[in-house]
Amino acid sequence: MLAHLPVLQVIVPLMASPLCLLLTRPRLVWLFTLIVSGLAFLISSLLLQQVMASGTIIYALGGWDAPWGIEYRIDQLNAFLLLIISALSTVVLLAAHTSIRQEIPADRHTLFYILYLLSLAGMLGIVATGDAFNVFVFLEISSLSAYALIALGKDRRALWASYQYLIMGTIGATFILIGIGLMYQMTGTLNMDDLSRRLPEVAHTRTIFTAFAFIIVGVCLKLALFPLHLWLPNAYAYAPSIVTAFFAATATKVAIYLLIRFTFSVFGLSFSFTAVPLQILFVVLGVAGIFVASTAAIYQNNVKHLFAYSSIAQIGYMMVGFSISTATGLMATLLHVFNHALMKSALFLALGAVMYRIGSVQINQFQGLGHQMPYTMAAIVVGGLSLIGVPLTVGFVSKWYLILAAIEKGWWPVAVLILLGSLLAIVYVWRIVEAAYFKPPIAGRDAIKEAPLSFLMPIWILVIANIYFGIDTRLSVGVAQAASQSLFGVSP
Amino acid sequence: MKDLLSVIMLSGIYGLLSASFFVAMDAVDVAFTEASVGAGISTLLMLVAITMTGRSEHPVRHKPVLALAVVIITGSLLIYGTLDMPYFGSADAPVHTHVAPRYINDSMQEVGVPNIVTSVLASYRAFDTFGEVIVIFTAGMGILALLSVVRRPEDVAKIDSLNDSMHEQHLILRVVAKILIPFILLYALYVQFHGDYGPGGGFQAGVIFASAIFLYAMLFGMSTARRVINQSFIQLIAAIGVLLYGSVGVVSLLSGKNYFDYSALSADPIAGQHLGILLIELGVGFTVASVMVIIFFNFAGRRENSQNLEYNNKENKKV
Amino acid sequence: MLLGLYNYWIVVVLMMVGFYIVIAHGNLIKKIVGLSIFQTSVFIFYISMAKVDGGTAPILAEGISQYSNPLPHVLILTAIVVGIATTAVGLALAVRIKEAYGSIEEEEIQKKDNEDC
Amino acid sequence: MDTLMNIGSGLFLFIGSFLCVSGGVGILRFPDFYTRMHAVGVTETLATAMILIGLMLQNPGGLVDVKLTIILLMTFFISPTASHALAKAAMNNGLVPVLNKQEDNEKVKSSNP
Repeated sequence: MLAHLPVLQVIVPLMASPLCLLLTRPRLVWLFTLIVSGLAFLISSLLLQQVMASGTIIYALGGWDAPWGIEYRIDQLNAFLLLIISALSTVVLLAAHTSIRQEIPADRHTLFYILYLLSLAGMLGIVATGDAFNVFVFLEISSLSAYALIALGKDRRALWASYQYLIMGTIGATFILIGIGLMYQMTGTLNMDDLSRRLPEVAHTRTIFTAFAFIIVGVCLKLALFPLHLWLPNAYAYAPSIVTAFFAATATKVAIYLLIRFTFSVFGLSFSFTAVPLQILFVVLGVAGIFVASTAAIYQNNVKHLFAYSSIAQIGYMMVGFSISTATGLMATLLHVFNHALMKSALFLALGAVMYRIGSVQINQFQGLGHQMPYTMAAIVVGGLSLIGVPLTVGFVSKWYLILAAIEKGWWPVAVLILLGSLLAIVYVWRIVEAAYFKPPIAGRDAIKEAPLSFLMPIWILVIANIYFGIDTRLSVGVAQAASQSLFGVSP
Repeated sequence: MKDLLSVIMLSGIYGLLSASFFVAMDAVDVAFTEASVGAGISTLLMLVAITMTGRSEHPVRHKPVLALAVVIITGSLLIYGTLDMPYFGSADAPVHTHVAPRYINDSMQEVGVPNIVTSVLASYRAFDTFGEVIVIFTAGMGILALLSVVRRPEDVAKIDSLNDSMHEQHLILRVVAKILIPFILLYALYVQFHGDYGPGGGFQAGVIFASAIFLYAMLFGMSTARRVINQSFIQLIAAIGVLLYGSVGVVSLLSGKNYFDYSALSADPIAGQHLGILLIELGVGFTVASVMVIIFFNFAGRRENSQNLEYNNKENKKV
Repeated sequence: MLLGLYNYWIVVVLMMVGFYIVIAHGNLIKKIVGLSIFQTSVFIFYISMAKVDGGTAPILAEGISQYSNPLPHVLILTAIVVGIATTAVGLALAVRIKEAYGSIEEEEIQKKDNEDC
Repeated sequence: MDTLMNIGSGLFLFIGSFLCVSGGVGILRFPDFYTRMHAVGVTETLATAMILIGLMLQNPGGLVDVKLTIILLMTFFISPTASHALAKAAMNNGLVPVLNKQEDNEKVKSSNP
């Protein structure tokens, strides 16, 4: 069975989702979903182990070889992403049963888990596949389920947010489809590996340039890169808490993966960064994103909004690392993908716990919570510190490598700007801390208890992971380094 | 155009025209699908939607200069991109020389199905098609999550009486529909099983099958249709379609071949391919038909519900 | 000389018409109509690249040697399904928005949202 | 024989297209919804039949003929029914035909609450 791991990774959640319909009780469905997600996690860790030991795994679906059939191609980069997605999905699910009981009407619970599994499977499928068109299909699976999941939010604004996301997401996907079509037209193949071999012959044509532009714009729409981010804050803020925690940890990461895959593996480094002024463009957009979004975060009153803007800022950091386009820069990006997933899911889960107890995440409602919900608030503080990049947390590690990469490249101003951006993070994290610890509790709300264990457990798993990977960086740095070096090794 | 009804009818005509264009471009399977989807299902869904949302559009006040600029930039980029394309119809374009020749030349020996589109769809790129089924399934579940309503028995009775008064008059339509529906269902089955040899396949068949049910539901009232077709049963069928498709792959996994390698299904690889394609097309047909029915029923159910609410409100005001 | 590309130019124009409707109009249903026009035009683009002069539909028959390329057809079959799925979900959202906000005009919804905050 | 077939087929096709055109003229020239519907509904059914027969004569004695016959039967059923449904829907929604005299108009209104 070990040889079939790549396909099982995607198939297990995919096949499990219709099975959920056959189970009747929501609790059973939750357990089943949890087991499936845990299984996916197990598979992805086995895969990572295999890949680190023996290199790229290729799996031909249907037994047809690559350019004719669809293949799964797992290298260090995919395996790393697969691990992040499935691990966080599992941890987030631990809290799902408690959280959605309050936020979603009872007759929608089964549907919630079905859509969750589909979304998970879609993301895993995007990451695992080595076929450009297959990416589009799985992109749509994950996005369609995402639209429905976001619309399950209690507030009516969730519907509007979801609609906006649908329009933007579909435009993005259609752009990607146009890009893939143009590439196909010039090369006659859809397989990524085959594409990377056949593209250099036609790289000078205007068609390929257009294809590249369309794919990049499409992916950036999904990624919520700075000027194209407008759909993200509302979608995150009004979705059910579990959904927010899950998407914040995974959805944009998948888009980052696609960006890296297309620019580095498919088009090749020499094309991506010489034919087009991508480097300058992305570094400017990244830095602008950091500042604009962090500033916007400072002025938010809804804490979910606040962290959503902070996510956009973090995407800015990833883009900066990406645009440095050295092995260290890419490694910093990958590390930040991993670390940001850890801290944002912890933070949003903690917000979910707050939502569960007091039914609101407005910042003025946080007054005095530091004493009433000590463990949850402590988790928010650790997560916030990690966002700022304080030593001994994961946030420090990735920013350290990012600055290192910038200096290596000689981009001093960028390094300074990254540090300044972190200062802004201090401001918005401080607002929450101030409200929670230094203001008296709201009168008449003495009965607020600590969040239930089903929340605290996953939150603290993530918080401890935040600290652990901030101290012991062997695993994350090792894998990220291997992945980025292999990308630079493969494409000279 | 400010009247959404005409907007939708025009977009349906656009779908039909593009279907005819596809026929001219030799893509008969695609044309078939586009005709049933672009001109049929999506127009129908949009029409149902505007009965609930109102059919007039407010005039736009601001001038869409920015939008126009974006569109012009994108469009000129695309035109710029076309300049280096191989000419339309030229046989030596990379598209026709690299991957496709194997499908055209060898698929008869390797898969044994005359319709190359079917063999590529269901065997070479079976996983894409699986993804497609999942997309449809996701849409069905999404619609359920968004629109499904829980009905109280007294509401049902009220809706029934409302329906009956509305549907009294359709005598001629009902008679004709009664004659037509069996033929439509029969045709759907023909398309389903003839997909190996001519244009058609599970998706088109599913859509046609579902449209027969729509016709029935529209003429005989939703509540009658709901009595004939049980909702949870139809969801079960959707799930079973996906599972049928997926388990074909699992069978080949268990017998040691790669996922979706149909040659594992039978001793003779060609027979295995045939069996595999038959089964997965069946899975596609199941899921598509039932999801289409789910989508339509939930839209219509939502509509009844809102009508019912309005009706109740009026009654309350009178009292 | 450039006439060999006219087909693609028409497709581009169609795409941009759809794209313009999506981004410039405020009515939610109309946006979805635009989206489906945009997608259908992309389908036309794919299908036109599959055409070979003198070829026939890719269904094997005796006495024919030139076939059009079947691969784009397969891709577009999948893409059509994806398109209808998106349309259905989008319409469902529009219906829900109408129920919740009482309007399907972007500006009015935006206004009501601002009042909520 | 072949020529005869060709001529016959051409004749039928011609009649069919003529009817189509006359239906089109009707849409443009007639004053209101119902008369326009009448123009199209009547001519179109016959026109389709003519064109289909013309096509059948092009290729006698094949599987195609059977398929065309089925299509023919279907259009005979569907096309009048569709016209009927359209007219009925218009009537239900209170669309009043344009009539010669004013009283007639009122009569229709009062009989159609």
